[in-house]
Amino acid sequence: MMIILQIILFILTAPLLSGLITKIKNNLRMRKGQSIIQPYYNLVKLFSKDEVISETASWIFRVTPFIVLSSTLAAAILIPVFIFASSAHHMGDFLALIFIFALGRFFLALSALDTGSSFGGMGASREMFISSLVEPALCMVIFAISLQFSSTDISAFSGMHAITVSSVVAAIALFLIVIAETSRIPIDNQETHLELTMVHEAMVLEYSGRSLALIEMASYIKQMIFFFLIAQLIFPIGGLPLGNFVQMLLWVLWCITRVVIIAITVALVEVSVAKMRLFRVADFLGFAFVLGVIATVCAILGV
Amino acid sequence: MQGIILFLLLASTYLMVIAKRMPALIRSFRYQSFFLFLVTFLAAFNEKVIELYVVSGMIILVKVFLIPYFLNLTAKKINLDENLGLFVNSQLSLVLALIFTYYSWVLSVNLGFGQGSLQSVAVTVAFSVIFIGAFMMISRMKAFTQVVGILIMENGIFLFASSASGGMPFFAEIAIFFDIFISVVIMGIFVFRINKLFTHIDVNKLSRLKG
Amino acid sequence: MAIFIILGIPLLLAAGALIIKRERLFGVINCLGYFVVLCFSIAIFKETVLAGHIRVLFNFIYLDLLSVVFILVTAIVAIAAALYSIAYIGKDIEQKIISGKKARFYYLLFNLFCFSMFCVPAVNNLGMLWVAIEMTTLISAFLVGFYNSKESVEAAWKYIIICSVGITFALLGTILFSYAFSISGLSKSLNWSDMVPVAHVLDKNILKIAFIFILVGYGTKAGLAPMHTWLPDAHSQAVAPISALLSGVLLKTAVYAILRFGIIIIKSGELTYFTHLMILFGVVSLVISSGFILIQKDLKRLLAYSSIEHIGIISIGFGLGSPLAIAGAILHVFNHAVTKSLMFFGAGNIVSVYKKHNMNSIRGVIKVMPFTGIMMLLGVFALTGFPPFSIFISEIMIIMAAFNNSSYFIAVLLLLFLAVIFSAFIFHFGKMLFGNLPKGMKIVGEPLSGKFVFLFLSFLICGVGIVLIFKYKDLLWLSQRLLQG
Amino acid sequence: MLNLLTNNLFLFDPLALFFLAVIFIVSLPSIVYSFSYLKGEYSTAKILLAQVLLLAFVLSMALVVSVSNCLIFLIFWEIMSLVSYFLVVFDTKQAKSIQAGLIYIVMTHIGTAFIIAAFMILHNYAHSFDFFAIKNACQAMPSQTKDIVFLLFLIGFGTKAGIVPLHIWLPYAHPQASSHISSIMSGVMIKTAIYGIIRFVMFILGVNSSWWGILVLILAVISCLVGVIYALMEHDIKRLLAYHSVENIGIILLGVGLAMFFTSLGLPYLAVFSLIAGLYHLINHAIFKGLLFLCAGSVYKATGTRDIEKLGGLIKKMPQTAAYFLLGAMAISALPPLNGFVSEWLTLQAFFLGAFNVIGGNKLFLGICAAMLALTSGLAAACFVKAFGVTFLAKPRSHYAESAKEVALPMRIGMLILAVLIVIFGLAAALIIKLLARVSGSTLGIDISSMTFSLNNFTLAPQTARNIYLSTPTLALWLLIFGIVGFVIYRIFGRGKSVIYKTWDCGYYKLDSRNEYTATAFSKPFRVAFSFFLLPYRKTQKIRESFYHIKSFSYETHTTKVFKKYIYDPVLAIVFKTAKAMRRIQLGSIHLYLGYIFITLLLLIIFIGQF
Repeated sequence: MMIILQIILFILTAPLLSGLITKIKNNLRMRKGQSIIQPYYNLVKLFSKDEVISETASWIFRVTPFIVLSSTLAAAILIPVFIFASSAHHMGDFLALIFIFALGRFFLALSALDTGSSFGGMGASREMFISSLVEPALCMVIFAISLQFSSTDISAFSGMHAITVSSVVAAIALFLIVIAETSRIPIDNQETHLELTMVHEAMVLEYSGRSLALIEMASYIKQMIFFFLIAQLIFPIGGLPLGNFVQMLLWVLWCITRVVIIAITVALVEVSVAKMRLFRVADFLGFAFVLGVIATVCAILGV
Repeated sequence: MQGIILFLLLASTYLMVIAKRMPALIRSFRYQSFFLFLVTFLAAFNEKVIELYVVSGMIILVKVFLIPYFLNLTAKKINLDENLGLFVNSQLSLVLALIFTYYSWVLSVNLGFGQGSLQSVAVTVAFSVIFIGAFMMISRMKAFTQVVGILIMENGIFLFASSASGGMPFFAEIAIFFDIFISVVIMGIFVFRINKLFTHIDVNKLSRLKG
Repeated sequence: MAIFIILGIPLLLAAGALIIKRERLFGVINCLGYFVVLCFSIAIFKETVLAGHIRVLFNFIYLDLLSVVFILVTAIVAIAAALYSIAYIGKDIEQKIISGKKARFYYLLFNLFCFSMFCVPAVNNLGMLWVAIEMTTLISAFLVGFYNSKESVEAAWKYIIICSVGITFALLGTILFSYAFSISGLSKSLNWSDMVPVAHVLDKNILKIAFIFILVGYGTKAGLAPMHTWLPDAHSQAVAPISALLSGVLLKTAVYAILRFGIIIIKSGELTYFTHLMILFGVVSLVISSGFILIQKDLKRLLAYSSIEHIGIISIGFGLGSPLAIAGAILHVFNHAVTKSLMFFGAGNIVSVYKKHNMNSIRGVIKVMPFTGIMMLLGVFALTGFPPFSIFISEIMIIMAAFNNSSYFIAVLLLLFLAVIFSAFIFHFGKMLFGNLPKGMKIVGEPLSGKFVFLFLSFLICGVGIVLIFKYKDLLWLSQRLLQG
Repeated sequence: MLNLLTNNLFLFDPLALFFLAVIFIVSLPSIVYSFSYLKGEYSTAKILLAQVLLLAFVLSMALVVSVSNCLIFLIFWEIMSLVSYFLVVFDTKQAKSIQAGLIYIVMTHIGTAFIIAAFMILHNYAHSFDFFAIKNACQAMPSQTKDIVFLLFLIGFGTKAGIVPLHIWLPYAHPQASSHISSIMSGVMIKTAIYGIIRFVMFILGVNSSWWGILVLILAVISCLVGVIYALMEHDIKRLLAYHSVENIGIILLGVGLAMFFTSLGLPYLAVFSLIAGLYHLINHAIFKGLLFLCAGSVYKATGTRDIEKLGGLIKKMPQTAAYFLLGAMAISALPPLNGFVSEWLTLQAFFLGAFNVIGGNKLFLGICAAMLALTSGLAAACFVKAFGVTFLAKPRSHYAESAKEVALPMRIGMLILAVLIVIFGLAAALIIKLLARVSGSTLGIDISSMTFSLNNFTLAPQTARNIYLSTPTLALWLLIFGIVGFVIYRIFGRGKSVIYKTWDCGYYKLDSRNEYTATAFSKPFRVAFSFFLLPYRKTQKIRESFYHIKSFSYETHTTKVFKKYIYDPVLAIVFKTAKAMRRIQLGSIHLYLGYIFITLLLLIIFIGQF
C-alpha cells in the first residue's frame, strides 16, 4: 500500500522537480522561461505522437524503455519517504541501489548501440565511461554514510539524526555524483543537441513518442531519488506524524522545501559553471571520490 | 746412482719441451723411456722382485722400440711437415715446465714423502713429467704431439708407480701396458684418417663441431 | 656363475659377427643374445640382493648391489640398442650408406663395446677397472667415427684424446690409492674389496688428493662439466644406437668408477669432502648444460647436453649422500638411461628421415611419422621430469633429500635450472614436433622392430614411475645398503 | 619416517565436494557442446583424440581437488597442466597456438616449481605428505617459515590462477584452445589454483599474520583493475574474455583475502561470510564465463572470426546465442537479479561489515578496496556493453557476419543449461548460501551452527549489522511488475502508432555499417583516461597522390603491454644473452678443452683445503 502510494507520488511529482529547476535556471538567466509544468505537457505530447523505430534496431531497442523505467521504480521503492523504513527494505540496501541503476543504464547503452547510428555509440561510450567513474565515488560515499550509521540500510539514516561533518562532506560528494548521474552541467547538458556535448541525449536520440516518454519519466524519477537521499542526509526529518493535521502539513512542507533547496542549488551550479571536456570528467569525479574518502576519515574519527 | 738417472729423465723431458720438430720429439721420448727403464730395472735389482724385471723388460720393448718405431713409421707414411706448431714458444714452455716441477715438488711434500729422500725426488720428477706431458698436449698443434703427450704422461705415471708404491699388481701392470699400446695404435689409425680427410693433422683446425 | 654368461655372450656374439655373413639374421641373433643377458642380469640382481655380495674367480670378480644395478641398466639399454640396431642398420644398408661388411664390423664393435661395459662393474681390481674403462673408450671411438665423415672423425679424435688424458689422471689417482694402501703397512693389492674394510686407517691426505685425480679423470669420461667437452661431439656423431649406449650406459660406468673410490673416501670418514666435490661438479654441469640447451640448434647435441645435465643431477644426488638422495640418484641413473635411449632412437629416426640435425629445418614430426612423434613427445616430458613418468619421481626424491638436508641453496638451484631446461626443451621440441611440415616431406612408415623398442622403453618409463611410488620403502632399504659395499 | 604415501589417498570434505560440483557443472555442458563444435573442424580420428583428452582433463581436475596427499596432488596437478597443454596446442597448424602453449606450459611449470618447494618445506616439518599430518605439524611451525611457505604457495598457485603480474599466459592460451576447452580452462582450471590457495594456505597452513590477507587483497585489487582495463582494450572476443578471467579471479581473491584477514583478526563470522562471498563468486564465474566462452565459440563457428570489429548484427542472424550472451554479459556485469550481482553484493557487503568491525586505518583500507571493486564492476559493465553491442547489435560490419547462421542444437543446449543456471544461482541465493556456509565453515574450522546468513529462503541477511537485506526474488518480482506497469502505461496512454524507418542520418543519403561506432572508438575515453598505464601509441600511414590529395589514410592504435615489455622481455633477453656468452667457452679447439681439464685439476689441488 505504502509502496503504491510512494510510486504514484514519485511519478506525479518527479517531472515537476525538473520543471522547477528549468524555471529557476531561466529566471536566473533573466529569461521568462517555460512554465513549471512544461514537463507534463511534453510527456502528454510524446504519448500522443507516433514513434519511429529504426529498421536496424532489434528487440533490445523495444524492451529498453520498460527495463529502464522498472529499474528506476524498483530503486524508488527502496527510498524511505513517509516512514523510517520503506516497506520494501527487505528487497535490498544502499549497495543494491547502485546495481539497480546499473541495470537500466546497461540497457540504455545497448539500445543506443542497437540503432547503428554513430550518435548512439558516442553517447553509450561516454555514458558508460562516466558511470563507471561514478561508481567508486558513489561506493565511497555510501561507505562513509554506512560507517556513520553502521549499516548499509537506507532506512538507517531516515529519521532524525545528528548532522556530522562526515555526513555534510558525504552530501557534497553525493551532490557532485548526482550532477553526473542526472546529466547536468558541467558533466552533461540536457538542453543541447549538439553532438559534441551531449551524452544522455545522444543515447536516447533515436527514441521518440511513447518510448521516449517512458525514458524521460525514468530520468525524472532517478533525479528525484537522488535529491531525496541528499536531503535526508543533511536535512534529516522524522517520520510522518499521523493524527495532528497541522504537524502533518508542516512535515509535508518541510519535506518539499528541502528538496526544493537542493533543486535551487543544482540550478545555481548549472547557470554558474561551463560544461567541461569529457576527459576532465575523470578529475571531477576523482574529486568526488576524494571527498568520499575524507568523509570516511571523518566518520572513522567520529566527527 | 738412481738420483742421476732421475735427473736425466727430467732433462730428457725438458728436451721434449723445447723440441720444435717431430723427430727430435720422438728421439727424446725414446731417451725418456730408456731412463724410465733404468729406474725400474734398478728398483727390480734392489727389491729383487721378478715381476719388476719383466715390467722393465716390457718398458724397453714397448716404449723404447715398438712405439717410437711405430710413430716414426706413421710420420713417414703421412709425409707431413715436421714442425710441431707451438702455441707457446719453447723458451716460455721451458719456464712453465720449471714451474710445473716446483708445483709437483710441493705436491710431493703434501703427499707426505720425506723431504730430500730419493723417493720424494722420484715422485717430484714423476709428477712434473705428468704435468709437462699434459702441458705438451695443450700447447702443441699437431695430432702427433698429443699422442706423444699421452705417452709422456703415462711414463710419468709409471715412474710414480714404480718409485712410490713399488709398482702395481702384476697383471694390472701388464694389462695397462697392453692397453697403452692399443691406444697408441688406434690413435695412429685416427691420425691416418684425419690426414686422409683433412689433408693435414693440425688438430687445432679441427673445429667444425662447436657450441 | 650367471656373471660369466653375461660377460661371455657378448664375446661369443662378437665372434659370431665375424662368422655369420647375413647381417639381418645376425641382428636377430644379437637381440636374442642380449635377451638372455638381460634375463641373467635380472637373476644375478636377485641373487645379489639376497646374498649381499658375490665373489668369484679368486676374488677377481666382485659383485655387490651397486655393481649389479649398473649391470642391469647396461643389459636393458643394450637389448634396446640391439633391437633398434636391426632397423637402423637395415635401413642404412638399404640406403647404401654402409656396406654389409661394414655392418658386420658394426656388430663386432657393438658387442665388444657391450662386453667392456659389462666388465666395468664386474671387476674387483681397481687397475682392471681402469683398463676396462679405457677399453670402452678405445672401442667406442671407432663407433663414433663410424661414418668416417669429417665431423665424425673430428669427434672421434677429440673423444679419444680428451678421454685418454682424463683417464690417465684417473690412473694416477688409482695408483695414489694403492700407494695409500701400501704405506698403511697392509698387503699390496688393488682389490676394492680389500681396501674398503681398512679405509679408515688409510692416510686421509693422500686419499683426498687421489680422489681429486679420480674425480677429474673419470669425471671427464662421465661428462661432468667442465670436462664434458668431448661429449656433445661424440654423441652427436655416433651411430644412433651407440649414442644411446654412450649416454645411457657409458657415462654411468664412469660414475660407477667414481662411486667405487667415493665409497672408500666416505669410509675413511671424509664424507663432507666427497659431498662438496660431487655437488660442486653437479651444479656446474647443471648450470653450463642448461645454458647450452637453451641456445642449441642441433638435435642430437641438445640431447647430449641434456645428458650432461642429468649426470649433474645424479652427482648432486650422490653428493647429498642421504639414503633418500642415493635412492633418487640410482633411480635417476636407470630412468635417464631408459628415457635418453628412447630420445636418441627417436632422434635417429628423425634425422634419417629429414637428413638434417638442425632443429630449425625439422618441423611437423608428428605428421611425418606419427608414432615416433608421439613417442618423442612423451619422451620430452619424461626427460624434463613431468609426472607420471619415472624421472619425475627420482628428481623429486633428490630435491626432497636436498630439502631434508636443509641445503636449500642446492634445492633452489635444482628447481630453477630444471625449470629453465624444461622451458628450453618445450621451446625446441614444440616447434619441431608440431608445426607445418617442410615442402616435399611425406608421411613415412616405421619398421616394426623400431616400434617395438619404443614401446618397450616407454613401458619402462611409465611403469617404473608408477610402480616406484608404491615400492618406495624397498628402494630406500636397497639404497641404504648400496654404499655399504 | 619417510613414507610418500598414506593409506587414505582421498579426502571428500565439503570443500572438495564443492569444487567437484563446480568442475562437473561447467564440464558437462561443455562436453555436450563439444560434439557438434568439433564436427567439421578436424578429421574423425582427431576429434576422437580431442574428446579423450577432454575427458582426461576433466578427470585430472577432479582428482586434483579430491586427493589428500601432497605428492599425489602434485602428480595430478602436473598431469592436468600437461593435458591442458596438449589441448592448447591441439590445433597444430597454427604457429600461434604452439607459441601460446609454450608460454602457458612454461609459466605453469615455473609455478609448480614454487609449489614443490613449498611442499618440501612442509614435508621437512611433517615428515609426511598427508594433508592432516601436515596440518598438525603446522601448529609447531615457526612463523617465518610459515610466511615463506605462504609466499611460495601464493606465487605458485597465483601463476595458475593468473594473478597480475603472473597473468601473461591467460590471454595467449585461452583464445588458442577450442572454445569448449577455453570455457573449462577459464571456468574451472584456474579455479583449481584458488582451491590450492584455500586448501593449503587457509585449511592446512592456517593464517596467522594479518599481512597475508592484506597482501592478497592488494594483489586481488590490482588483478581486478588490470584485467578489466586490458579487457576494455581488446577486440578479439576470446582474449577479452580471458582478461575478464583475470578480473574475476581478482574478485574471488578479494573474498578469500578478506577471509584470511578476518581469520587473523579473530572475526570468525566475517571470515566465514567473506569466504562464502569468494566461493559464491567462484562458482558464478565458472558458470557465466563458461557460458560466455561457449557463446564466443558459437560466434566463431558461425562467422569464422574472433575480431568483433568485423562482426555486428548477429542478434538477428543467431537470436538464441545472442540471448545467452546477453544473459552472461548481464551476469558478469553484476546486474540484478542475476548471480554475478549476488556474489559481488556479498563481496562488497563483506568489506562493509568488516569495516564496521575493525578499527582505525583498516576501515579506510577496506573502504578503498570496496570502491575499487565498484570501479571494476562499472568498467566490466562498460566492457560488456561494448562486447555485446558491437558483436550482436546494429548492422553487420563485414561479410563474416552477414553469412552467419544459428549454431547446431547440441551447442545451443550446452549454452542453455548454463544460462538457466545463471538465473537459478541468482534467484536461489538464500538457499545456496546455506550450503556455502557449511563449506567455508568446515574449511576454516569454525562452527557455524550459531551463525545465520539469511532471513528466510528468499532473503540474505548478514548477522553482524543492523537490518541489511538482499532478496533477489523480490527484486526480480518488483522489476517484473514495474516492467508490466510500464508496458501497460505504454499501451493505454500511447495513442500514436509505431513506424519502422531508417536510422536518422542527419540527411546523409545512405547510412551503412561504416558509420557505426567501432569497439576502438567505444573504448577511446577509457584509453585516454588510463593512458598512464596503457601507454597507447598510434601508427598512422598516409598514401598521397599529390601533396594536396591524400589517397588513403590508415590509422591503428595500440596499447603497450607493460608487464610483458618491462618485466618478462628483459628477463628473457638477459637469460639468452648469458647463454650465448656461455657458448663461447666451447668453440671446438681441442687444446682449449684439454686446458679445461688440466686447469680444473690444478685448481682443485691448490684449493684442496676448501673442500
